[in-house]
Amino acid sequence: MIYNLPFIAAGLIIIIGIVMMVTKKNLIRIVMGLALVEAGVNLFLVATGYIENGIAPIFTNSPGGEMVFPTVQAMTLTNIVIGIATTALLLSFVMIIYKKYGTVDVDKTGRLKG
Amino acid sequence: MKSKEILTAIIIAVLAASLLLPSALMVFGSPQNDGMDSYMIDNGQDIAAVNNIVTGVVFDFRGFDTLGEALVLFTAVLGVTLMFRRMKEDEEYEYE
Amino acid sequence: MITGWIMENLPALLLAVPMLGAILTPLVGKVSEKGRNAWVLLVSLAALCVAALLTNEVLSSGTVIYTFGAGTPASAIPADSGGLPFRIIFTVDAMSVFMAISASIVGFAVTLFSIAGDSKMSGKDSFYALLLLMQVGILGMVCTGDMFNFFVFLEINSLAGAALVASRVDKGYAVEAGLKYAVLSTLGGLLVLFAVGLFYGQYDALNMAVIADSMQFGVLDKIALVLLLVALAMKSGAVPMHFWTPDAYSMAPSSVTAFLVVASQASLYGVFRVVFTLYNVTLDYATIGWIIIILGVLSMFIGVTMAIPQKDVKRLMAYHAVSQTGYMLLGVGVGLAVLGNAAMMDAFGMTAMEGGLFHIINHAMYKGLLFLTAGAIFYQAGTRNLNKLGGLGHEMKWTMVFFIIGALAIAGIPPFNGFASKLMIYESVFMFSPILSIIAMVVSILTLASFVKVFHSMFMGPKLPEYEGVREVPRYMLAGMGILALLVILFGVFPQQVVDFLITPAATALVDQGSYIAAVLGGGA
Amino acid sequence: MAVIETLNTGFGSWNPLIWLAAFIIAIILAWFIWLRGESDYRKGTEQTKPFISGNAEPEKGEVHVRGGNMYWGFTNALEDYYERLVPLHSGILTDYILWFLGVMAIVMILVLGGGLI
Repeated sequence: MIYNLPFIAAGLIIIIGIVMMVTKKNLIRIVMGLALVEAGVNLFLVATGYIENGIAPIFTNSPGGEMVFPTVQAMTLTNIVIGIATTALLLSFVMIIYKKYGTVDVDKTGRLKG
Repeated sequence: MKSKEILTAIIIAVLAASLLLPSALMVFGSPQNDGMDSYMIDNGQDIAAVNNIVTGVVFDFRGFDTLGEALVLFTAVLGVTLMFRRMKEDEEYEYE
Repeated sequence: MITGWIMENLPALLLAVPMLGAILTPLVGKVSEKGRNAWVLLVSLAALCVAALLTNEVLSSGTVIYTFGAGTPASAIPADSGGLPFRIIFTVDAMSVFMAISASIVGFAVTLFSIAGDSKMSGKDSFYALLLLMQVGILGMVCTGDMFNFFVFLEINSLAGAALVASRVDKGYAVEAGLKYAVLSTLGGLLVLFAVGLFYGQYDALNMAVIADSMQFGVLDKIALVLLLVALAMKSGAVPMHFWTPDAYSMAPSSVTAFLVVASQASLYGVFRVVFTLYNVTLDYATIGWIIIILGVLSMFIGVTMAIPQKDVKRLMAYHAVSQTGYMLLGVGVGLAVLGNAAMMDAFGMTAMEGGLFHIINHAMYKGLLFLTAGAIFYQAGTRNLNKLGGLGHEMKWTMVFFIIGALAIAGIPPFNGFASKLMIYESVFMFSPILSIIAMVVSILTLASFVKVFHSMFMGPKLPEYEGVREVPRYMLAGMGILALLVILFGVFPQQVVDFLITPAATALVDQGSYIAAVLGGGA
Repeated sequence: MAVIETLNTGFGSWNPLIWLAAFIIAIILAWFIWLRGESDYRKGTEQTKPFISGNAEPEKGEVHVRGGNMYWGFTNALEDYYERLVPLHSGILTDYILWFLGVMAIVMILVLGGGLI
C-alpha cells in the first residue's frame, strides 16, 4: 500500500537535518537542523511499531482489531520532551553568544581554536 | 574550498545510503513481534489498570524513563536560568 | 529492617540519592548558602556510601538485578511479565560498579573542592543541582540494562554537562564551548536513538540482555553498531572527533572539568558495553577491534602532540585527557581484536583489557587531581596562561606537591598508579604488535616532557611581583585534592590488590556475555 | 609479603614497594645532604640575593623562563606536522560536525563493506 514510505521519509528528514547542520552558517539554523534530525528519528521510532490496519492501543470505545505497538509511542513521547528541552537550552546558548559576540555566524563564533 | 564541498557531499551520500538502507530492509506495517508488545496489549489492562496502553507504558512499565524525561526538562530549566542569571561585577574571565 | 530495605533497593538508591539531592538543592539554597553547601556535600557522600555498598554486594554475590515497578525488584523476569522483561531493568555487574565507584569518588572530591573553589561564582544553586544531575546521568548510564533508558541518561549527562561548561559565561567563550559540546553530543545521542529504533524494529526488545540473546549481526545490526560505536566514541573524545574536548574542558570551571572526565568515561563504558555485551563474538571482532585500536593510537599521538605547544594550562591538560583515552581504547581494542581466539585471549588479551580498564579508574583519579590543581592555580592567580604564570611554588606548597603526584602518575612514573596500568598495557600490547607498544611508550615520554613544562612555568622561578598576594588555597580545596592524591598513591603502591578486587571481575564481566544474559533471562543462554 | 604487593602483568611482575623504599631512601639521603649544608646561611641578609657579577638584578619577571619559550625547538622541528594539524582545530562548529559524520561514514563503509571484501 504505502510500501515503506514512512521509513524513507524518516531517513530523508534526518538527512535534510544533517545537511542543514553542515552547510548552514547561522547558528539558529544549525539548531533547527538538529530539531529536524530529532523529528526524523521520532518518525522512524513511531513507524517501527505500526501494524497494517492497526488501531490505536486504547481500549475505550475500541472498534476491535489489531492494535499498533505502544512501546515506541511511549518512547517517542519521551523523546519529544527531551528534544524540546535540548532545543531550548541550545537556543539560550545561541542567545548569549549573540549578546556577547554580536553575531550568530558560525565562522565568526569559532574563537576557541588551536 | 572545492575539495571540502566534494568531501561533504561524499559523507552525506554515504550516510544517506546507510540511513535509508533500513527502509529497504524493514517491512512497514508488520513489525517483528517477539511478544513484548502483544503481552503489554493483552495484559496491560490487568497489570496497569489503564484502557490507554500508551499511558500504561509511559507511566507504569517505562515510568522510570518518564522520570528521566522530567529530569531532562529540569536540567534544561536549570541550564537556562544559569545562562540568564544576573552576574557579579568581575566574575567573567578575560580569555586570551 | 531498614538495613534490609536498603540492601534490597541499592541500585535504585544509587540514583535516587543524587536525584533527590539535585531537586532539593535550589530549595535548600533559598534558605541558606552554608546549609546548601552542607547538603550537597552530604548528598554526594551518601551517594559514595551507596556506591561502595553496591560494589561490595556485587563483588561478593554476583550481578544484581533491579526491576523498576515489579512486585519484587530482585526478580530478573518479574512475575507479571509473561517470561519477558518488558519493564526497565538495571543490570549491575562488576563492570558497572567499577565505573560507579570511580564516578562517585571523583564526584565527592569534586564537590568538596567546589565548595570553596567556585565561591566567586554566582548562580550556585543551579550549579550544584546540575553537578548532582550529571552524577545521576553518569550513574544511570553505567547501571542500566535497557537501551532506551541508556539514551535518556545519556541526554541528562550531556545536557547537564553542557550547561555546566557554559556556566561561567566568560564573555561568551564558555558558552561557545558549551554550544559545541551540546550540539555534538545531542546529534550523537539522536543517532544512538536511531540505533535503538533499529534494535526495536528487529527484535521487539529494548533490554540489552534480550537483544544480546537474539543478536543476528545482519545488515541492520551492522548499521546500529556503527551508529552506537562512533557516536559514543565521539562523546568519549577519541581522535579525530575530539575537537570539542579541549574547548569544553578548558572553559568549564575546574571542578566540573574533573567531573567531565568521568562523564566522557561513561560514554567509553557505553562503547565497551555495546561491543562486548550486545554483540560479543557475533561481530567481526578483528575489524572492530582494529578500528578501536586505530582510534586509540590516533588519540594517544595527536592528543599529546597537540598538548605540547598549548599555552592555556587547562587546554593542555584537556589534550592530555584525549591522549590518555587512547590508552584505554588501545588496551580494550587489543582485547577485542583477539576475542574469538581463546589461546591469544589467555596469553595477553585479558591482560590488555585489564590494563585498559585499570587505566580508566587511574585516569579518573589523576586527571581529576590535575584539573583540580589547575583550578587551585586559577583560583589564586586569576589566570591560566602559562606565559604569565610563574613562581607559585613558593607559597602554594601543597598544591605543588599534589601537582607533582598527578604529573608523575600521568607520565607513568613508578610508584604512582599510572605506571601500573601502563605497564600492563605495554607488555600485553607488545605481544600483540610491538610497534603499538612502542608508540604508547613514546607518547608517555612526551607526556612527561609537557608536564615538565607546565611544572616549571607554574611553580618554578622567582616570586613574581604580580602574584605577591598569592597564598595557599582554602582547606576544602586541599581536602578535595588530597583524597584523589591519596588514591593515586594507594593504587600505585597496591596495584595487584586493586586489580584482583575490582578490575579482573570487571574485565571478566565484560567479556562473558553468556553470564550477563543468564543473569537477566535465567538458565543457560 | 613480596608476593602480595607484586603486580602480575602476565609476563612479568613488578613490586611497587621496592620502588617506594628506594624513593624514600633517596629522599632521606637528599635530606641528609641538605642538613650538612652551610650553617652560616642567614635568611633576609644579602646572602639570599642572586649574585650576578655585581650587576644590578633585573626585574623578577624577566628572569623567569615562561612556558611559551619551552619546547620551541621541538615545535619548530616538527613545523610541517604542526602546520597541518593545528588548522584542523579551526574552532568552527560545522567542521567539527563534519569530522564526526566523516568518521561515521568511513567506519560505516568499513563495517558494511567488510562482508564484500
